[in-house]
Amino acid sequence: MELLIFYPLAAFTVLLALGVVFNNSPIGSAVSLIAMMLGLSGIFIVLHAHFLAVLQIIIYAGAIMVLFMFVIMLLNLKGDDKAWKIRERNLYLSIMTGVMVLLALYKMIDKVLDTTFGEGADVPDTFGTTVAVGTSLFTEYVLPFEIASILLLAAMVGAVVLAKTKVD
Amino acid sequence: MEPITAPIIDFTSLAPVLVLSVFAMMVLLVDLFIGRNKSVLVFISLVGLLCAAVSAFAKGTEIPVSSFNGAYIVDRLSIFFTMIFCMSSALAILLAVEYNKREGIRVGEYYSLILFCTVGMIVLASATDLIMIFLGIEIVSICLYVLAGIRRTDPKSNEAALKYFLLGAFATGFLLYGMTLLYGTTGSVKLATIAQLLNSGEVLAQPLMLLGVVLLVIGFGFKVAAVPFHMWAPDVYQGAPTPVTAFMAVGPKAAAFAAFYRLFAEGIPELAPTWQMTLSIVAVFSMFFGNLGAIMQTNIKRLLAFSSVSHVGYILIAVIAKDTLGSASLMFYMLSYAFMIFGIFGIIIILGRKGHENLELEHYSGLGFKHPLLALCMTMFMLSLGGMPPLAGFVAKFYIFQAALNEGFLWLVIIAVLNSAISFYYYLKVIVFMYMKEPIGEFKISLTPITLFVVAVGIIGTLELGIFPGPIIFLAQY
Amino acid sequence: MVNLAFLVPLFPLIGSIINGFFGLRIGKDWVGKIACGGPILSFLVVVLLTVSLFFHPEGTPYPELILFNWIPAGSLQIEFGFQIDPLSCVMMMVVTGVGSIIHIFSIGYMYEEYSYYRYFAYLNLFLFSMLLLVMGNNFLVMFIGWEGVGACSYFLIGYYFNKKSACDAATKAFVVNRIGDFGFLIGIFYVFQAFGTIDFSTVMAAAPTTLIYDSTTATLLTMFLFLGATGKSAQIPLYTWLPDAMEGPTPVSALIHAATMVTAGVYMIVRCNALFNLAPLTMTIIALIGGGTALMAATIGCTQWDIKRVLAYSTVSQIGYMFLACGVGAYTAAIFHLVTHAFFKACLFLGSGSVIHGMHHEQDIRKMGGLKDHMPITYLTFLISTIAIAGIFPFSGFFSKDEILYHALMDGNVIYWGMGISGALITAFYMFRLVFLTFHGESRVDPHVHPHESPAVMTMPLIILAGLALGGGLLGIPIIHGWHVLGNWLEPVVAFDWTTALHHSETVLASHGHHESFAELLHSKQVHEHSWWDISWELLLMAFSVCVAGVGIFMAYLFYIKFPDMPGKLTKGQWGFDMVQNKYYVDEIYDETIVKPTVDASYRLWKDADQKGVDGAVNGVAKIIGFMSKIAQNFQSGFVRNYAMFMVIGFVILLIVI
Amino acid sequence: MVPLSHYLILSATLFSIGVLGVLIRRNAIVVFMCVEIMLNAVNISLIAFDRHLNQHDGQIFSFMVMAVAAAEVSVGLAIIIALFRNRPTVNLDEFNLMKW
Repeated sequence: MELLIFYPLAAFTVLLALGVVFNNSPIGSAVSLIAMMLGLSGIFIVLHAHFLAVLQIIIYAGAIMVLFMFVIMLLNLKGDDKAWKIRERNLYLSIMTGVMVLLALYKMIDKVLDTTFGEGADVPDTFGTTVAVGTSLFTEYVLPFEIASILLLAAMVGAVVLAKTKVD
Repeated sequence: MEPITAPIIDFTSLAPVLVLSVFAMMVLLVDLFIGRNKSVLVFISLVGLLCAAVSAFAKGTEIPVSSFNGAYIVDRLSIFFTMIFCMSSALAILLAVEYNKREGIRVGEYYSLILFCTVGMIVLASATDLIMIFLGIEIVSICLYVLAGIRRTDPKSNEAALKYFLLGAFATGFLLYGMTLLYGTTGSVKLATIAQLLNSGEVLAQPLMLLGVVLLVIGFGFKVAAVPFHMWAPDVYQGAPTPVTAFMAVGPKAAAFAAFYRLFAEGIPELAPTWQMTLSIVAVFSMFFGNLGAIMQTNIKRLLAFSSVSHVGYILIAVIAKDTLGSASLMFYMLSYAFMIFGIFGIIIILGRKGHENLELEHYSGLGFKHPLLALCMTMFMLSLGGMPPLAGFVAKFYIFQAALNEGFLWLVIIAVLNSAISFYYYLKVIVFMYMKEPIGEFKISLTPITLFVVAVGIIGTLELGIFPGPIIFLAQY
Repeated sequence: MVNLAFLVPLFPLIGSIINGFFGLRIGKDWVGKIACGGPILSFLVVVLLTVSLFFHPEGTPYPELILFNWIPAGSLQIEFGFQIDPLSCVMMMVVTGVGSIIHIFSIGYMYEEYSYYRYFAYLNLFLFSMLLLVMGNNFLVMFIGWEGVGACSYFLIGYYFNKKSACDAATKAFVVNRIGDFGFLIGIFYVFQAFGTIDFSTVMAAAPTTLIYDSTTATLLTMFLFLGATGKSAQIPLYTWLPDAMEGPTPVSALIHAATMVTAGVYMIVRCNALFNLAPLTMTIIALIGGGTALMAATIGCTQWDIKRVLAYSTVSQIGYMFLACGVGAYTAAIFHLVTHAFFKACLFLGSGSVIHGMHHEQDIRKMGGLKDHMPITYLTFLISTIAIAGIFPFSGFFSKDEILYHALMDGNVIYWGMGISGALITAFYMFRLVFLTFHGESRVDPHVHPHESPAVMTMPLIILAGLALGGGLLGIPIIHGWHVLGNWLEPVVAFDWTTALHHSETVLASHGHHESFAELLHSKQVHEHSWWDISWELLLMAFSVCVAGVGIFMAYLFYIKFPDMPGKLTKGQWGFDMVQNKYYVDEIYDETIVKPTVDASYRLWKDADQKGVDGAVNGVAKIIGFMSKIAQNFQSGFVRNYAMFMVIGFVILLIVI
Repeated sequence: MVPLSHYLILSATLFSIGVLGVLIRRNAIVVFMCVEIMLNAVNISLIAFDRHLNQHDGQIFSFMVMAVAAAEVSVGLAIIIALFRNRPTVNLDEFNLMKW
């Protein structure tokens, strides 16, 4: 049953990821990416990670991608990016790129298949719920949680410094 | 639903992080109420760094202390590195005072970003948990992206920030993937647990874990700028404002090395044959390509960038050596490297003027006759970088090589010594320019007291660590 | 008394600091006084130390002065300390004694030069480093000095910085030296790995029971150390920097390239004799390289026209002799020659400095001649030193060189001796060629130049050094037993316990299943010790080598006094009819069979092997590295995509490797 | 139930696609999006491992990854905006002031 949901979802995300890479217009890429995020959140649900699935939509698709869209609009980028197209001059480079990525992928999958994993544990109903993740977050992982706040603050300061209009 | 039991928070261990965060926010707030003169921010930042250093040092009597369920540790490594971070951040701030004034970078956030970055570095050096290491690296990186691009109107600075950012995010992907695989194959994010599990031999043969190790090498290799993940370094070093470059070459690199060491030597020592070999390859390439790259450079910042790549090669040997001596030599090397680099960048800043940074080697022609003392300092730093006894660089290298010999890596030592012989070729080039060429123009240098102070600190440190390294070595091995 | 040892390097260091920082303010006179004061005071302290060693109880370890614990790293505690033993005392005497004389000479020679104070600051710093090198009680302190002299010589050679050739020479000297230093440093690490310490006295005491005779470790370790020695001491294949280094001021050449730095390699080998004794293969290589260098540099010396270059090649050649001596295990002979060489070669260099000074910076001997009337003192001292280097009884060079030749034959074989004796012949020839061309014959001096004798501050050092060159042989009179002062003095340092060493090697090898017997070897070593001086052989060899030197001098006389145009014709290959008619028929055969090929060959050697081959190899390496650097540079394209690409390539490579 | 290896392969595939995108695209923003694909790919692995091991550590990790991604995006886009003000382009091949 899960497999039946998993395969279409996996195909969907892979296709959309390819769509991000091979789309001429930045907007198109961004939209593909949003859709891919949604697909991923579906996969998370298959994995019983409900809390993360929701976060995936809220943070990634909701916040991050909106920021992307916003900047693309702000900069008024046109779909003039033909960069990925193979050009005569860069033929060897393009071939090498392809070969390298495929090699890397092959090696990674090879390692996955070489590895024997035991039987997966049976998960309780509470797995992946907000309560379970939240409890863990506020007890065992309270320090990373707090440190992440410093990270966000620093990022905020940084973004303001770089993007504010007044040139000193 | 059960109520959550409040976690126990070890505030004394966290003190440096807390103190610095508070001071960083204070800098942000105060900046709102002052005008264009930012000296009060400098003062606050320095006080903050001092407090952080003191609070870390005060903890030194009862180490090692592990807290937060094994996510955070205060030990020899973390305290020593915290000292290096506080010192290098303070020096970076001091270097920036006059430089920023001269180049018109009136951004108060500069100081708070350096403090935030220091927080990240301390976290990185103290983290014993993959999540914490990841967060630490990200805090440091994000601050650096911004710092590299803080001269917003300078295209070079922009470009440096963009290159660093894109490649950094790319490398983060690899790092994260590596951590994930490590977590997945061992079932824990805590280094101590991972080490235990590996020790019991349950998960050793997992090919996926080796893939994870390689990915981690890439992620860390990028952060420390090791070949072939170093290519951002020359461009970013060149484009970033000089004090930031100095900072970048020392503090964050030291932090990355601290985490590098902790993750590999303390987390997965059982996998040593694999990662030692992988790192040996990276180290040899780093030394060699760093030196090769540096030989042809005419821009002093790029030259130093490549030279730092080759130094990364030497330092990686300390990680490879993995025992106590290895970590001690790592700390000692980073400390002496900090002194040298800040000294050199101090001189570089002194030689520049508004609008003319004078970064080409030919601008150094004849410095030996016009400003003999500055040239003498520069010569000392260069010789020290090359490993001339009895300067800090030599003792540091010697110490690392000794650690490697203890682990039986004679061949690595031979390659490293050969490379340090090659490296003299370009360090000498700087000296040749200073002493054996006619000046190309009049020297109009900005000899400012605070920058000079940094140079003095550098030279004193270089000499001290070279001639009387005993006490520091004792602290490092403590 | 040993506690005073720290003063020895301290005085020059203080001199250097004062001159370096305040030299401009205190005026030239004071600069000179301070600069000379340091070495002279050091010399006095060294004399005290040496005297105190006479009262050293036999059989106890020699005193060491530990200043502080330098690098306390793990199991290894490296102290910063000085070793006061007979060997280091001899070297300290030479360094401070000859050094002081050269400093005094410099006052006169450099008086007109720009930034006088800088020169003396470097010179004093050099002396400081050299003293560290000599006095260090472990390899690492020696290495500080080793690198220090390299750096100081760099600044001194490049002293005339506005001359491009001087800068190139300085850089070359430094870079070539670095290759040697690389070997030395690896050697140090090897010693550390084998012994667990790098303290001289401990390592040397432990050597017989740690290293196995003729084992790979012993051979490799000593080969690395020897590589270091070839760099510093300008031996094949790393000698090319020394002739170029003549771009520096002449007193610098005297100090660095005659008396002190270039002998560091010899000193190091003698200091580590216990290690080298256990590596017969390395010893053979050392002897061959030493002999080969002695011969080759001597032949090149025949073709040079620059007064200092002749002396430079002569230095390379003489140091070759010292290595030859080391290679056959005659360490005392090596040190003996080192000492006498310091005397006569310093005198020769300073003499050439005096000539150059008198000739207003003319260095080409073709533009000299007949100078003996203009500068009698310089001539006389130069002549004495030349006789000494040629090896004529009873000058100092005679004794030391003969001791080396004797040992080359007795402890080595005929080939070593043949190299040595032919080198001696050529040495006598080219040194007298130099004297004749410079001081004798008709004057070829530029009419605008008026040669004059140098002031007393320059001639006095010459006279002292000439006296030493004359009488230095007294240190080692071999015929009368017990009169080899230097031999007796150094005996405790070079003594080696063959019995223990070989027995230990046998035991260890046996425990590994290799049953090898060193009994025969041990017997030969023991027999050898008892027949140390075979007087009849010694006398025969002495007589022979004096004859050889005489022949060399006579040939030089024929060529450059009697028939001054002959060499020109010879080298041009114009075999004129009038020459056949010449009465000296024997000489012609001689010329045709030996001299002409030699001169031709040596010229070719210089042109091809030296300038293109060895020099080319050194430059070639630099070029290759430069070329590779260019390629490496091309990777740095500035495009983010390419950088990311290299990261992925690295990833894939690492994946394939594991 | 879906075997763990399926998730891992999906994750590796998405990761490679992200890498490919970084290597071939020239638009800085799109390159950045490809980096986001890489991070998301890793999240799949994290959660799949979690599910396999019945733990929550990986989900916390991936929570942190999201936080980091958000922070990176804000800074990264700010850099791009600052850059755009000086030179109105986001084509990476035009940012080539510093090389060799």
